[in-house]
Amino acid sequence: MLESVEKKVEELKRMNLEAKALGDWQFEVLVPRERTAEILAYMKATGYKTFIHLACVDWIDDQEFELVYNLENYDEKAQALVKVRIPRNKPEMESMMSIWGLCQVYEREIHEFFGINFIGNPNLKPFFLDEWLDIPPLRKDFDTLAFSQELFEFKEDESHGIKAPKRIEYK
Amino acid sequence: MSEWKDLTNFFRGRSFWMLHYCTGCGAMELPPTMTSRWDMERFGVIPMATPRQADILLVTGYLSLKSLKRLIYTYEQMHAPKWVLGFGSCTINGGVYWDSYNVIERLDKYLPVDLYIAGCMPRPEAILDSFKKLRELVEKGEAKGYEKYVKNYEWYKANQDRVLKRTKPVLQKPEEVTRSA
Amino acid sequence: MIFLKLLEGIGVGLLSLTVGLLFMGLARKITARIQRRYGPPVLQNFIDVFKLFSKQSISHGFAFDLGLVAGVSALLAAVVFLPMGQINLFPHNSSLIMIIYLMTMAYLGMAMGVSSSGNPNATIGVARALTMMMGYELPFAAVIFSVYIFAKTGSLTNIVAAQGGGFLNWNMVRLPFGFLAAEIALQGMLGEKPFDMAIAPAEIASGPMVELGGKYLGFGMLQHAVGIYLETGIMVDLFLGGASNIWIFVTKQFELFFIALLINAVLPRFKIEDGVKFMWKVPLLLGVIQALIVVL
Amino acid sequence: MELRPLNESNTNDKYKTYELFIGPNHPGISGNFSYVLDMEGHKIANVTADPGLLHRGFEKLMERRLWTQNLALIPRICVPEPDVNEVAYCMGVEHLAGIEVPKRAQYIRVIVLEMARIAAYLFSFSGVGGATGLYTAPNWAIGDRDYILDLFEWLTGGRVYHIYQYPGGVKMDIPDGWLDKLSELLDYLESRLPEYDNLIFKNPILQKRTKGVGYLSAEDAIENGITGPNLRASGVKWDIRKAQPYLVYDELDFDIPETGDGDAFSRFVQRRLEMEESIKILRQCIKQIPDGPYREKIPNPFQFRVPAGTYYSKVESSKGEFGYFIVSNGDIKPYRVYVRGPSYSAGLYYALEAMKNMRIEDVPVWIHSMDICPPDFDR
Repeated sequence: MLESVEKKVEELKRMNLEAKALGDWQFEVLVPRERTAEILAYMKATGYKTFIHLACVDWIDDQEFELVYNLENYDEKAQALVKVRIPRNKPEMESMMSIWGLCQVYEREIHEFFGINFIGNPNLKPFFLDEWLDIPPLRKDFDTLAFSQELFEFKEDESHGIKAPKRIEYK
Repeated sequence: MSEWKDLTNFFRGRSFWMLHYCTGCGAMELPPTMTSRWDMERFGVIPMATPRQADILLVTGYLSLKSLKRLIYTYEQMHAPKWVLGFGSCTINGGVYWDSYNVIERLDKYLPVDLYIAGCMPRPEAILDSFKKLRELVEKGEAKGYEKYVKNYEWYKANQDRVLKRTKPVLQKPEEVTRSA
Repeated sequence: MIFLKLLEGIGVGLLSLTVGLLFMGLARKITARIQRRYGPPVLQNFIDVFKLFSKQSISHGFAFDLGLVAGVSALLAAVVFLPMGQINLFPHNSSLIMIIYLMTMAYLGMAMGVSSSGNPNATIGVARALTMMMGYELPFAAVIFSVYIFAKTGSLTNIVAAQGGGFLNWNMVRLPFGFLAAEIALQGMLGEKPFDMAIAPAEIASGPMVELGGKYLGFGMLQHAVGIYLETGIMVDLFLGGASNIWIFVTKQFELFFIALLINAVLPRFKIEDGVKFMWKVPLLLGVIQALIVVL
Repeated sequence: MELRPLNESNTNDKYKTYELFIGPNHPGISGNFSYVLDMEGHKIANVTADPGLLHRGFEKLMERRLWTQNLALIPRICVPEPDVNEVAYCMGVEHLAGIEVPKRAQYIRVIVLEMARIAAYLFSFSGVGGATGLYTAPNWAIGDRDYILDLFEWLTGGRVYHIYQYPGGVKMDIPDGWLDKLSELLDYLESRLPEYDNLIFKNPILQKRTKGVGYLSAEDAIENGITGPNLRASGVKWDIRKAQPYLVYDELDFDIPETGDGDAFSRFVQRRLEMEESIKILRQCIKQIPDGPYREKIPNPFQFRVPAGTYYSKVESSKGEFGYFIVSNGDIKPYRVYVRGPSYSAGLYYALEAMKNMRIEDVPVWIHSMDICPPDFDR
């Protein structure tokens, strides 16, 4: 494990945050929602300048969404995964556009795929999908197979000799 | 009159101008086909920049719903006679994306396909072979997809509208999800 | 008598179309060989034109039709006045100024036609083509000026006649700077790289041709074919001493076209302002030097 | 998108600009993707990116497939260089499952990655040619790239999609005589490099067109999440192969070339110089590759479970950092996989800023100099 990662994890622990190293050069830190902007600004000020991605995980059993801000530090060769959990029934989050302008597109994407509303983001118009009316597609309760069968109707067609592929569900 | 038709078909079959529209990942095999290794210009096939100039619409691979809309515009802008080649298994039955929410399955429900090229992805030889096969079909006067499209326009239009102009959710909502724009 | 002349005129027009399309086919073949490819059949362009005329076409209005037809017909009219070897229909009327005037008419007709299609790409392409025309017409005018002064005549027939009697009497040898300037201007006239900004596919999706399809694209190709024939033909008459028969004439044309092709294959295209700047710097300077030498 | 009526008069302020579409059906764009340009005269006033034309919902599909089944799906995320997907995904899975990869397999992976990198760089040369109108460049470069694909076909059975990596190693060992053929190919490629220099990089008109276009400073590059050769061309010496060595890159000797001007030309030259380094790496791999097993056997792939946990694995691809954020909950299928495509930030966010006040001629040059590859952000 890199020394810089070890040091940073200790430092974050002193700030009353849950932090742990994940590998040689990366660590994760769980941040409460209110402190996200503060912690991200702090991380940016301490060298984690590059915003790599913003991902979302739908923990449907916990009824929570997890937002993962991935930051990279070129000087200390370290990577940070800053995680924020928000409730699933009230999917709202502050926009981090003021820290990284790049967040705008990532937030727009997550709004489209998970239905999370980012307060303060001026442009959350549809991005990748056209005229989407169903529940956001990357949520766990969205059934893509049922959607595909319903909309595109892959029916067996004797006249063309087309058979629907055999489906095996692994349990 | 039939001699004249044969003559035009002979020339049409030897001068396919292909629309340079990379709809999917199959477009990756087009540069080798166009350039020095396989050189499809030998057979009179050259890429064209706009649909007005093109004779062939090569649908290279899967089509997302958004692309399908643009593809239909493009197809309708082309001047007859025009032909559609379905490239790769994704245009035939959805391929590896058979359960994807954004990829159409059979292309010939939305556009009249004259020829399918199987494989994921088809090799350049297969593409060249398909041009040869299409030439045979055109010379025999059998590749009439564009006439089929005009004749069965209602059917094609209904299929297109079904996937592109949705007014209500496809699946029953399990619970009410609020989502502000 | 007039009827015979008319037939001759049609014959010359067909000849120029055939030679132009053949040149285009050879151009594709030669470019392919430079690019390590096999290349299409030499007669591919005849097949393409025939196919284009057998397609259904969509018109964008009267100006669109008129402009494209005017483009081809003005160039065909200009070809009739061009002395080519023993074929010289109007030996007393082959004024260079008139031929250049008709050529400009053709390009303006094309510009009018494609602009009326309403596609912004076509409009940008036309704007670029006309800007480029301004670029190469100026050095070419300087060259023509020196040829005029040198030969003391404006008739192509007389200019050709003045160069008779061997290689050393050609204007290419006598006016070397002017020839160089005209060569560079020819590159721009033919629309070969690095001066093909008008049709740049990667930027404006083939520019003026963007809305042309079917018969209209066929007219565009024919115009290009006649254009190649006419422009190289003028150069042969001005600098390579004309020819005694049509075969030698076409061979000389092809030599000029071949050089243009080789340059075309290894250069990318200029930006429009760089292209015009280049035209107004190098060839114009050469043209002016030549004119000064001739005048003094 | 609403089209504006063409017959509206120009006096209205709203119609001072006109719309121009770069893509999806346009020879200047790389792949199926679209920029809508609001043009004011010949200058670009505003840019809108319109992605999603290649969206297939990979992240959803991966949740429905087994850990090993996904290997057939993910190469399709980045078409010019599919191997980075497989390696990054396998590295993530191996880290979570605690699988030790044999040395030989690691060398084979490096060979595959570097070959794919050379192929992708040759492809980007063709992009330079296509954008500026130098059509001899695509014809030469893609012809040469095909020799690499031939070797791939011999090694893996696939020309474009190889599906060669497997958690724990690679699927097949290197066939006899393959390494000799590879070193012959490297000699050939090296002999071609001066010709490319003469045709493309020393070409005065190409330099005139690309120098000073799309200047990107080091601060902007870091701020906007731009990685890979584009970042290095701006003068930041950051290469994951050097900084956080994965596989056996720490045993290999190579340099990171520096251009550092930050314009389109230096981005092209950066790729050209890195190609030389890749050839150097491959030569060392051919010499150093040890004998031994090529794969750590994993038990029944249909019951292959990855312990719960999260990991972000990344690979330096020809376009930048290609990352896989993998979340497992101990099931036979991934719980969530997020794919970080290297073109995302440049193509969807930075483009809108960079293209403002640019001329239409520079747009394809800019797109190809940033090597924007739409499938990796559409997913």
